[in-house]
Amino acid sequence: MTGFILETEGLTKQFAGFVAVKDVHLKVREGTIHALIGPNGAGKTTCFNLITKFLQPSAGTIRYDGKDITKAAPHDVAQDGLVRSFQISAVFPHLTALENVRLALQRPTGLSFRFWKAEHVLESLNERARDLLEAVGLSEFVETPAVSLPYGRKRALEIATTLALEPKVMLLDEPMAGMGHEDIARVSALIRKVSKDRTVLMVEHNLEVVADLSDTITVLQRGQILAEGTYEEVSRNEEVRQAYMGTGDE
Amino acid sequence: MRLTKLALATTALVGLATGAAQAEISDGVIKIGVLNDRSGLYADLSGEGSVVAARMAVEDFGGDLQVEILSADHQNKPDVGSSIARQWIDQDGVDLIIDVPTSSVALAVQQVTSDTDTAFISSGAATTALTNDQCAPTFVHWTYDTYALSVGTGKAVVEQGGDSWFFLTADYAFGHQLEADTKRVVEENGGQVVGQVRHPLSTTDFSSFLLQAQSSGAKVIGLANAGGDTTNAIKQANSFGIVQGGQQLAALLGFITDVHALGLDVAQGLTLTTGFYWDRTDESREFSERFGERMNGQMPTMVHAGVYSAVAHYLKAAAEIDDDGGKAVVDQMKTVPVNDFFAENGEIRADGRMIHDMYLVQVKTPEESEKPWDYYNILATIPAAEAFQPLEQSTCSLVTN
Amino acid sequence: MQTILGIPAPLLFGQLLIGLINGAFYALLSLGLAVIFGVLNVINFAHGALYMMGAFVGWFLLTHLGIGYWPALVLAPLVVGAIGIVIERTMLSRLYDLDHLYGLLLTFGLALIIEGLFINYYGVSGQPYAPPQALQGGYNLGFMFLPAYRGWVIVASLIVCFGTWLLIERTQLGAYLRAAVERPELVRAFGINVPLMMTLTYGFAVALAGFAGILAAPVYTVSPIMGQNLIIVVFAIVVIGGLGSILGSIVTGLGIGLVEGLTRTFWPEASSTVVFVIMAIVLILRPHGLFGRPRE
Amino acid sequence: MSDRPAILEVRDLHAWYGESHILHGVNFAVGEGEVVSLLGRNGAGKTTTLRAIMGLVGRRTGAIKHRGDEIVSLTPDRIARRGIAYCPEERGIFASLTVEENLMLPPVVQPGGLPVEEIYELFPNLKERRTGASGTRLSGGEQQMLAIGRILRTGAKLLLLDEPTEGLAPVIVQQIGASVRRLRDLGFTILLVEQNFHFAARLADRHYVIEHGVVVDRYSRDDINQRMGELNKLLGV
Amino acid sequence: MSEAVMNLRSRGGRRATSWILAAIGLAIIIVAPLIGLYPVFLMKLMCFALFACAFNLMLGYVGLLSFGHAAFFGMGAYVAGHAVKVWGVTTVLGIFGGAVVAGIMGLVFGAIAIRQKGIYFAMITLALAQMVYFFCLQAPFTHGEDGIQGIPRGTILGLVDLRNSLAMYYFVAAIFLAGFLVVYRTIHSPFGQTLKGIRENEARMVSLGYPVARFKVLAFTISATLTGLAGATKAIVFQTATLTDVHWHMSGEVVLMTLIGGMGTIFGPVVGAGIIITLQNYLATMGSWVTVVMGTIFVICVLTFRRGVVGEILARLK
Repeated sequence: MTGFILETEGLTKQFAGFVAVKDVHLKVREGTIHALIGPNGAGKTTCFNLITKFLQPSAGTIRYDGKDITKAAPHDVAQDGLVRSFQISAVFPHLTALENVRLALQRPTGLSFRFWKAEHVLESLNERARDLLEAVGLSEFVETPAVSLPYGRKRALEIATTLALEPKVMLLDEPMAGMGHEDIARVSALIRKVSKDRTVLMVEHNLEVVADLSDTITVLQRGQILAEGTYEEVSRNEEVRQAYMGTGDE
Repeated sequence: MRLTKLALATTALVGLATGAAQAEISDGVIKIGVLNDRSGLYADLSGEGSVVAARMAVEDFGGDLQVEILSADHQNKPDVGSSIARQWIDQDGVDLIIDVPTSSVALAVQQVTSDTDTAFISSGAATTALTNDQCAPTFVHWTYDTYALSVGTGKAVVEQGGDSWFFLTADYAFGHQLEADTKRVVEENGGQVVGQVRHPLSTTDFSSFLLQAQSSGAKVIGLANAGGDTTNAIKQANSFGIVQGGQQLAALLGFITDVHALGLDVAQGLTLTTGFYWDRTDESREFSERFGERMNGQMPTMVHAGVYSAVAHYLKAAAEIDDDGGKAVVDQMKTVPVNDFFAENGEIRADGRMIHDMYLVQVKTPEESEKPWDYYNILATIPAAEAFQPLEQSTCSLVTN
Repeated sequence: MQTILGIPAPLLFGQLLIGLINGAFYALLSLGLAVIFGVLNVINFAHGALYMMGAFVGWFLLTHLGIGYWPALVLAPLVVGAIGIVIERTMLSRLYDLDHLYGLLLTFGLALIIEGLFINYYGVSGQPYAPPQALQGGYNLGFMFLPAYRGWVIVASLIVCFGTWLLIERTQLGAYLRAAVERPELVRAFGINVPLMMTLTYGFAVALAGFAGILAAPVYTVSPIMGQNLIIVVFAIVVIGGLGSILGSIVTGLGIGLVEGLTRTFWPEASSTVVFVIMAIVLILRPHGLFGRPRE
Repeated sequence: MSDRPAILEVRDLHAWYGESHILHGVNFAVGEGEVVSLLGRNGAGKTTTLRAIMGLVGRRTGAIKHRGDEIVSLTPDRIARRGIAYCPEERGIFASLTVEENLMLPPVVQPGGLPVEEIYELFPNLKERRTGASGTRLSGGEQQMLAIGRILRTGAKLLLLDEPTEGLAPVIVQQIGASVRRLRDLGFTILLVEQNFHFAARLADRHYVIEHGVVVDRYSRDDINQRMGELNKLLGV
Repeated sequence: MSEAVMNLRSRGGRRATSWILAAIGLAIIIVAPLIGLYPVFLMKLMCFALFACAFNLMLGYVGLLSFGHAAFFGMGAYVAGHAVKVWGVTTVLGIFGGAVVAGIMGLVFGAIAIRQKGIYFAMITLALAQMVYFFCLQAPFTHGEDGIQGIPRGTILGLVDLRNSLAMYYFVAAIFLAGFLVVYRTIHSPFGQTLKGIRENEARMVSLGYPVARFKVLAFTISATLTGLAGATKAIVFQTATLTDVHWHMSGEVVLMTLIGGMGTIFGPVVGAGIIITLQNYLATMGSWVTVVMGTIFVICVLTFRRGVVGEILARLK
């Protein structure tokens, strides 16, 4: 039995006039795939932004890997191995796939502040970058600018970039959003593959994917946790069925 | 920057046919650059009027010299002024730079002209530094300076009982110098200075400065500024009821154009020191009327008159020695006294100061004024020897060595 | 003489009053800037130049057409507003889809053109413009002599600022404006001609600048550079107040005028710098300004 | 096609946001007094379709006929003036306006809009909150009611509703459903974008499924039950 | 703003073209004064070209428009002028000092303004620069309206007399080339790669663990230092340092140079500076019409010519 790598306690975020996330106690077990689901506007992305420190919580604490990161800066938690993706694909559009991945590889090298060094010192990272691209099936796109990749490939590139940082926890915000069946299958397989020795927390709408991949599911509604458990447990929950599938009326 | 090359054909080119024996004058032409403020707060007192005056001097000279006149706007910025001067000298072969109001610009130009052996005669600048620490063998200071102004106005006002002063000073070389000189005169004559405030060049709102002057309780508010700054300060002082409140304004440097701009209603009673008044003698009237014909009836300021006088004197000297080297011509100018409508028995001293009589004048009331531009009553003539800093006090290296 | 912290009381009160007068101009100008920024997302660098034009229109009306101050007080803003409308229609409106910085650059270029043209024709020394007959003279307030015209400046500017605030906060038209600031698209989808509204807003806001200009004409001399340095102070005020905040711009404008007055009494050398120092401090403590909402 | 005269007819509609081509030839029609829903997954182009009808996309081509007139080249305000009202996905409540100001904001474009009292009757919650400060202080459900309520005043007869149930509690969803049905009874024509398929299924007369920017299928109310499995797959539920 | 910038970037043959252009440029720099061009004009041009290149580092490569670069330019000039004239330090040291002080100011301004974006950043830098302007108006060492005048040109290590304008010219050329190379290297370095990442997708860079603000501040500091270098050199060339150098018109001028030349291109700012300085020189006879012409160019550039000369050429070549 492994411990919890990521925990939130009483996590709350208030925006002018309304509460987006309310008193959320989330526990993510190390080495699992944990999905966060719920209808649009339930606060999933806000949760993500809070955990990765892109937003400052109004109340509550966040613990990651035994440390309190409630007050940490977003780049610090990323350096500690808590790395996120974004809902809209987060590539560097006018850089090639290789350069995209290399930007992530470059960060831990400490080269990034060296404005007096020539660019080609980065070429030593190319091999590792190619490996990563291969791992996500992008070998043939190494020199392609990210902007001209098809949508699904962009998501794959994003995952390769994230993987380059060797994260302990990957937070994926709707990795399947806007994908066709074919892409979904590929990215699902990819997520399964990369989750081997790390933790994944993801927000996803596609319940099939969620059912297929996740060990634990947390259902959010209106900023609060509605239910938590395995897919079977959660899908049996009547409240969840109502909230998620909708009941119509009467 | 405005470099107006005047076509020579009709006016400035004199004696085309006789230009044969001018081996000593570089490229055969004497080029005079009129460098002054053509768009700013000193544009009225120098500006186009100085160009007109220089042109008249060239026409009147009539000798067998080829003369070309250039003009430019230095915008009262030292960097602009010095780079125009440099370019004129390096590229256009200018032999004489004339006028240059705004002391800071004149000092910058002085650096350039003394490095390049170019003659420089200032009519518009006021600071005495030009003939002291910063003096140069190529330089003549023609019309007035802060010393002369302070002797005239400072002394007269203290003698009338204005024995406590507060200065409103333009925050650059000229203002500082004028303030210091006047302070000395005031104190020598038994008055005291209770304070001063510095304002930036081209200030639009003097209200807070005037308020400080008012609360200082000084009897006299000395305006150590010039041109548009002076008229603005006087106008606003009027609206804040300062004179009605019992304080007296002393414009340390006032030009006839300032009085014209203010109108006699506001300006009446002001005491000024000037090097020239158009309505003083027949000669000055004759010049001024010719000047006025070309300037929509405007009468010349002392700067304009000085430019005419200086250019005429320069051309005479250059023709005499047939040379246009800066030091050579200035040396020649120093040997001959200046005698024209502007100066009687004027003399250019070793330090470059042209000394001549100055006049203490008072602005007429509207009732006293009988014709256009009839603005001054001459109260006293300050003899040349008293008006200017004695040569023995000069710190100019040309004198001390 | 009574003193406060070693400063004669009349001087202190006098400086504060003068500060308030300056603040009245700041408020009028920063209000216009805030409105333009709110609705068009443009930082109007030409605001200072248009303020100057307001003064010049007044001067021009007087010297060339013999039209006096009171009609000019209405005509000058109208003329400047019309010029603003032309600027918006022909140039600014073509930049809305681009980065907002282009609006700043365009209006910067316009400011150069306008100021350059006026300097060319009128020089920088300034033209005199006398206060109207009814407002000549002044009142002795005991601590200082207040020229009647300057008193009127405060009153007129407060009336216009308050009126604008009412218009924006309390009318249906104002509701359209406020809504358009938040979601211009949706407001347009409700059937409101938002581009027209933007044009009129720009026209109105620069008319405010024109009004400030004609109001300033008798106080300062009418000079092509009168708006040049003022505009940057007003920028700082808008940043301090919070970009786009109507009330913030008015209050901050008046407040900064007073602070400048105070500084002029106690540390005159710092009086032109103080507004920028305040801006830096505000930015460090409250990046979105005193009255602004945090931007997401 | 329904037997009723078409109030809105969309033919080969293409739409772009900047460089990205979102709609690739959408075809459908809405009859007078009908409730029609557009279904599809996230990013399929449902919202873009509504926005394209309102003229709120970067560029569009094709034909959009409203009561027989071509409106594809009109600006959004002209389109709205013809009596088409739009209720956006995030509800579009204005934070700087009070509840009442929000409600009164959209100008009346045609006679025959609902009087304010009737709107309050439809959404009683709003009446209680109308004097409250900012419109964004309302709960999600109240905001949705306000968003729908305010376009009823304008006299527009064709309502475009984008995901009115998004993020709302079941009980509120029921309330909204009842209101939409009332609106249909009052003679409004409604084009509805929904993710909550069950909600849409009970309200709409017909459904169109959009995928990758084209309409891929069409269901009548009666088809729904038989073809549920197929539909589930299409929607990826 | 960055859209146009990004379109200009292409790979491959660009590097070779750059080398050829660089060689031509170097040849022009060496020959120019020998074929009778006015050295003072050329020196002015190079000072402003360096200024524009430094400025472009922020606008073109970080995507932040600073409207306050005159503060660094002017302060570089004042510090160098004061050090050389009053303290009597050597010319090289004076110029170095000017650059360092400007760099430190850049660090401070950066720390205050860098978290803001777009217009906010522009306005704040403008206001901060205006604060510096007023400081320079008041501070005794700048001599207010008078400026620092008569700065001696001095010598290089006592060997080369810089009063000789040809010697001064090659000295300025060396500084310009050095500055230009620093800009070039910065852009094409791991740091430059990081800046590109930030410009393309800032949030993603944060999520990759980059302390984005620190990178921007460093870029701002480099830009300010080089700007100070340009200002200091200008002060030595013209032997004056005045308020013109810190006035916001100067900030506007450098924006215009970069815009007309092509922001986000290596040579754009140089070309832009060349165009503007030449234009100012030839239009000098037109008095204050110069301002009008500058403004008109500004408006035309913004409305129709946003890629600038070099940007336009590159786009055509593609």
